[in-house]
Amino acid sequence: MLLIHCPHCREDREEEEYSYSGEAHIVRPLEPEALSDQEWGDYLFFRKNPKGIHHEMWYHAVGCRRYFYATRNTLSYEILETYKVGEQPQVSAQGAAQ
Amino acid sequence: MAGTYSLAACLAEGASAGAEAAKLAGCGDGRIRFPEPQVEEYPEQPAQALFLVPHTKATSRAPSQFVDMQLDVSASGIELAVREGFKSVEHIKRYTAMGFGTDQGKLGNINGMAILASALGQSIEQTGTTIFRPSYSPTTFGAIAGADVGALFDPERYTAVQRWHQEQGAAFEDVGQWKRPWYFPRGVESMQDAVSRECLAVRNSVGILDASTLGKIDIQGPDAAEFITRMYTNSYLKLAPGKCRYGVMLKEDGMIFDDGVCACIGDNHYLMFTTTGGAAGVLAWLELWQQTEWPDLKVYFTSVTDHWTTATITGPNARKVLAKVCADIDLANDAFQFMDWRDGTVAGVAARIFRISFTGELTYEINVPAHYGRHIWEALIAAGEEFDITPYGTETMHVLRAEKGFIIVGQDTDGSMTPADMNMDWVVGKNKTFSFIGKRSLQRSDSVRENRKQLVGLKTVDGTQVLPEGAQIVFDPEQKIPMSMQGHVTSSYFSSNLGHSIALAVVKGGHGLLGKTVYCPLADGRSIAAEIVSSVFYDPKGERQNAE
Amino acid sequence: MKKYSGFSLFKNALSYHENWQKLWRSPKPKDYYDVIVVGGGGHGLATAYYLAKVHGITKVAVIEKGYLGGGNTARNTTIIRSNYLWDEAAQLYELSLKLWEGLSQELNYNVMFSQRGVLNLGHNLQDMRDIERRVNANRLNGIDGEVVTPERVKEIAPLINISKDCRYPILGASWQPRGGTARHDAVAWGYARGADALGVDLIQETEVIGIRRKNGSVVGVETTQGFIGTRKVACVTAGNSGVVAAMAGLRLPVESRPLQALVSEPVKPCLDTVVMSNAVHGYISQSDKGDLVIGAGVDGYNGYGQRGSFHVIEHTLQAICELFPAFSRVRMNRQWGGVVDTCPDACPIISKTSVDGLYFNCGWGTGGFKATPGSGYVFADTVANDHPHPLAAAFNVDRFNTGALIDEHGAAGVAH
Amino acid sequence: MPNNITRETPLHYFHKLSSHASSAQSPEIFNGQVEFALVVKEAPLSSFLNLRGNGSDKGFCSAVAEVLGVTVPTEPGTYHSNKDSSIYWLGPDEWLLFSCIDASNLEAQLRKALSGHISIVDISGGQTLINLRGDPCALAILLKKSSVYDFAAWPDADINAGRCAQTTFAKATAVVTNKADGSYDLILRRSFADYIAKWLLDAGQEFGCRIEA
Repeated sequence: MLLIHCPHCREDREEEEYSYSGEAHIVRPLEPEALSDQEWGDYLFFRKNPKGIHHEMWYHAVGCRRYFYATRNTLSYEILETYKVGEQPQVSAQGAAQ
Repeated sequence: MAGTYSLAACLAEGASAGAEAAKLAGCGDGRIRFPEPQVEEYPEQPAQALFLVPHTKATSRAPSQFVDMQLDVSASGIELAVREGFKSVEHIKRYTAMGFGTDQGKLGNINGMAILASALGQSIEQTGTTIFRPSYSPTTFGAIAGADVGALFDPERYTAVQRWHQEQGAAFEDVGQWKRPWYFPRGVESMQDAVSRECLAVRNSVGILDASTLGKIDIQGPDAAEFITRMYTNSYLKLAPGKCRYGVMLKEDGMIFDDGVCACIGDNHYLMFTTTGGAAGVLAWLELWQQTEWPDLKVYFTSVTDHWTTATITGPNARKVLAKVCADIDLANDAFQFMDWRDGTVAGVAARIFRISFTGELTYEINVPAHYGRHIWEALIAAGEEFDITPYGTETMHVLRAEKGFIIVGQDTDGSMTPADMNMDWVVGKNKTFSFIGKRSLQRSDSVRENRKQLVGLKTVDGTQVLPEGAQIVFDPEQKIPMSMQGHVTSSYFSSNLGHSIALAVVKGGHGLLGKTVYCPLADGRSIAAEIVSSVFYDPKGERQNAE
Repeated sequence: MKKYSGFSLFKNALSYHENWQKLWRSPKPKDYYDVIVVGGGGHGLATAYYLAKVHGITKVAVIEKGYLGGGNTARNTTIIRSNYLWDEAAQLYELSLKLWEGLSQELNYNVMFSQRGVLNLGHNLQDMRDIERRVNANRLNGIDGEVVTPERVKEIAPLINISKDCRYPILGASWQPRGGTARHDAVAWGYARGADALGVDLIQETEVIGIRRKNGSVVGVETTQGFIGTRKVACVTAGNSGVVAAMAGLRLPVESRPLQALVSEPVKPCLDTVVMSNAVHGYISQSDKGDLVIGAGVDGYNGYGQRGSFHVIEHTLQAICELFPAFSRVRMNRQWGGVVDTCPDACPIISKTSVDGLYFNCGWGTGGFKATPGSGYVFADTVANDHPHPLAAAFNVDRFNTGALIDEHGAAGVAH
Repeated sequence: MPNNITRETPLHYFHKLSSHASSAQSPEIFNGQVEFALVVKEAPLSSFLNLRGNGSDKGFCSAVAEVLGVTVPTEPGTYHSNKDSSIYWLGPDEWLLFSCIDASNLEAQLRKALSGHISIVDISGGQTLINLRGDPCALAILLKKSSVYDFAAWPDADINAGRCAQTTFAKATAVVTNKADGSYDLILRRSFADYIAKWLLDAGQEFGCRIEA
């Protein structure tokens, strides 16, 4: 069971209040029609899925209904930070490795 | 081995523990007030671990030496596993079943692993342990399940009219967490009889449906129209206040995931209807795109599903019923047209009325705040009495919409259907400047492939036969197994209005196969023949919903 | 390899079981192999076995970072069935089921395959439409199956609750009599023993840490025991596929998540079939030891921890108590998780990749165990011929770019 | 408005029921003889509005305060109230207004007072507020059974302010708030009200729980 800090509610809340929404910082192509099937398919389905540091989206579905980002270690499940949409992570895979 | 072993040390430890306890109880100061007893000390070796009592014979030949008492794992079994080449402690566990009992190895595993280490000629540390798993002590399923069983297993969601439906003896259908009236049997009526009666009532006079479970999302903000237009396949930029439009929503993979009507309430203000099951998902979907992709678009979403009770009155007499309880809206066909909505007063309650239709008949969907739900419902029943207004459930709704060829997302679609597959190209805005969600995927090679499964109607050659929903469709009923399946029946009913059965199906290249005879091979060996026809069985020009 | 038989058992008993052979060797890695299979689980071992047996390619190594069959092979709930909806999936799983039916003989190793049948319950009208659709498709594909009533469900599994007053009453089920269970460890060990006997090197406790490429082609793998040369690397690393793909600079359309399972204490035989319910999330059978083996849901988020969220277990046990009220007094003995990688369409990837000589077999999600023989069979063929086996062709990774998904999620949602 | 219009609160059909029966599945009407440590009382029909806007805009906050006589809580998880109205923080730009002022009247006043990118939605029909009171220990246990949220960590509420959290409640959701008198208010969605009532009667059975009219 995870305790996730909601950057909007500014509280640690139980995992059950949230829903996971996949990898963060994937930007929708501005001109989808300009992309090949290959490029569009990569955007739609292909993911980093790392074992280790992962930047991901969470939705505080039962709380403030805000999406936010988390940097989480997918092996240890440690949540290293949560941050708001529009902000950049302070922890990266390279940074955490050092 | 931890612990205190010598007699003198045990006595000293006991004495000081007693003195400490006395101090905590308020007696004494923790000092020992009597001399320690003198005992003879013998020199002792450190305790030695004895994991397996040696026997004069080899373990394999000695009497069985049990290690795991619950599962009769013996020392010779562990040695046999090693002999057969297993080395990992996990393999030994799985080969011998050591530690699988309810003690989870708490009694025997340490001995077993030590015997294994010795058989492998390595240390206990090198051998390692198996992974211990919860629960520490076996715990009953019931204790873990807790109170969330029986009626509390999952919430039953009710509309404000639920008690009325129950009092009328409705049969209910589970739709998501909602309980929805399925049909309203009278007396000893069978389901088919009840549904036939309800269907005929709607087409010939008027019926009433509790449509409160449909998802409803209030949308406000200067960029609301732009945002909605990005989410639906068609455009809402020019939708005027007082008007409604039907829309289809795709996932980014181009497949239909929800549909419904969206109404323009006022400047920068819209009300979006979703399917019953899709309500929460659509709201999260809208929030996802607004919050994470386009935070620059100024628009807010609020769920109002629970706020409104929606009573749908539909049928040629719908206007007459409404006129009896609503005086402040001009109900004339020109003044309040199909796909319009109006604010007014119904049976004394401020109401919002949508003239939209899922039956193909003249229809008014009357929305009031839900605490007036039962009031408005009973008022409409009373007003409709002279027209024998007939409450109907989801089954009749399904039959009536199928007669019109209207799809149900999740029944006629399965997450692999595009609007074009559903013969709904008309709902896709080809000239929209923004590449709406899912648009690019509609041009992928598989989306434009010929021979995709497409929505068609099926009319059985013998009109009394109703195809089973889920029946597979083949061209050649004599073909040997494996047969070439061309599609399947998604919806199928007996239409009392038409006097024959009707079905919707998806068939490979179906749009080009009108008139072709296909077959549904059934489990009992029969094959039912049916003709591919238009998916609109009734009132193909859509005149009835515009009725004067 | 000595053949196992009643006679050999008798003979060995006379010598106090002191003369049994090792199941497989523990060789040192050679410098070069024709094929290196990364991952020594059921699928990897089956791949190696069929490479040697069917294609005569015996200079093969299986490299396993832990012990053989120690990943998802050891952690699943051992359900076997082939009643899949789409032709492509149905044919693949049916090939697998046919191989299961002869597997103990083929391997001369008892994999304890038990055709006790599989029930998939339906709890609402759309469930029943989907069941009807799937069973009809199965039947016309030559796969056994029928739609059964609640009363028939009760005959098959007498402890089940078919009361109409439940929150989600059972409206019917699909029934595949040829489905069942097998002993997961025995499957891995049987394939391992078979592959070893044909000359395959099984290299345990050795981790692949890099895939060396030259001019876009594979030339070998870096391991914790050093470099090993090869022209063909076949990756069968369920759960870790994304990590292994990243070694070759690839991304896959998979997400790795823990899938949880649990077993009860052993009880007397009381359930001689497999009962699955997607709608209320519970999968249950009884093992030969008497434990109730229960599959739970997949966690809602990516993770490589072999544990999972406890509320998923709570939810599953609520469902089990609803379906089998008598089991509420049975005690949970152990709970664990395995990491599954899932594709967006809930179907696997059995595919060549953009790197020459690199093949992937992954994305089995929650359904990999039942596919073990078939998966190994078609993957071995794909690797041997550098061309997809006809039954593997549809499971190409390119489908995520063309859009030709095989959506086994079936009907996605409940509407109206 | 004609006086033959009937209005039903979401818990209408549960008023006067209690956990005194053998199970919550068959609650019975309570009488005066039995002690109940827990009491559930549904507030009379009131107005609920969902308000969206920029909380860091002073003009926005002062305009709302002007209309309701209650300042807008901008601290996460808090509410402010006076005797007629309450404002609950739901999110960084979202509040729930609870008031005895007529909803359409209140909406009109707010629309007049506010400008810019805002949203006001009448959700009165879809909500109900229930008060949970009783033995503090029983109350604490009931809440622990019902939610993953740790309400015990909250400081005591003042008469005009306290904490609120939108969180899980049994298998539904609720906005839970603490009150100066030690009781708790729960704001529920109408369609889940029957389920929550059954849940409360079941979860409160060990202490005795009744639903007041």
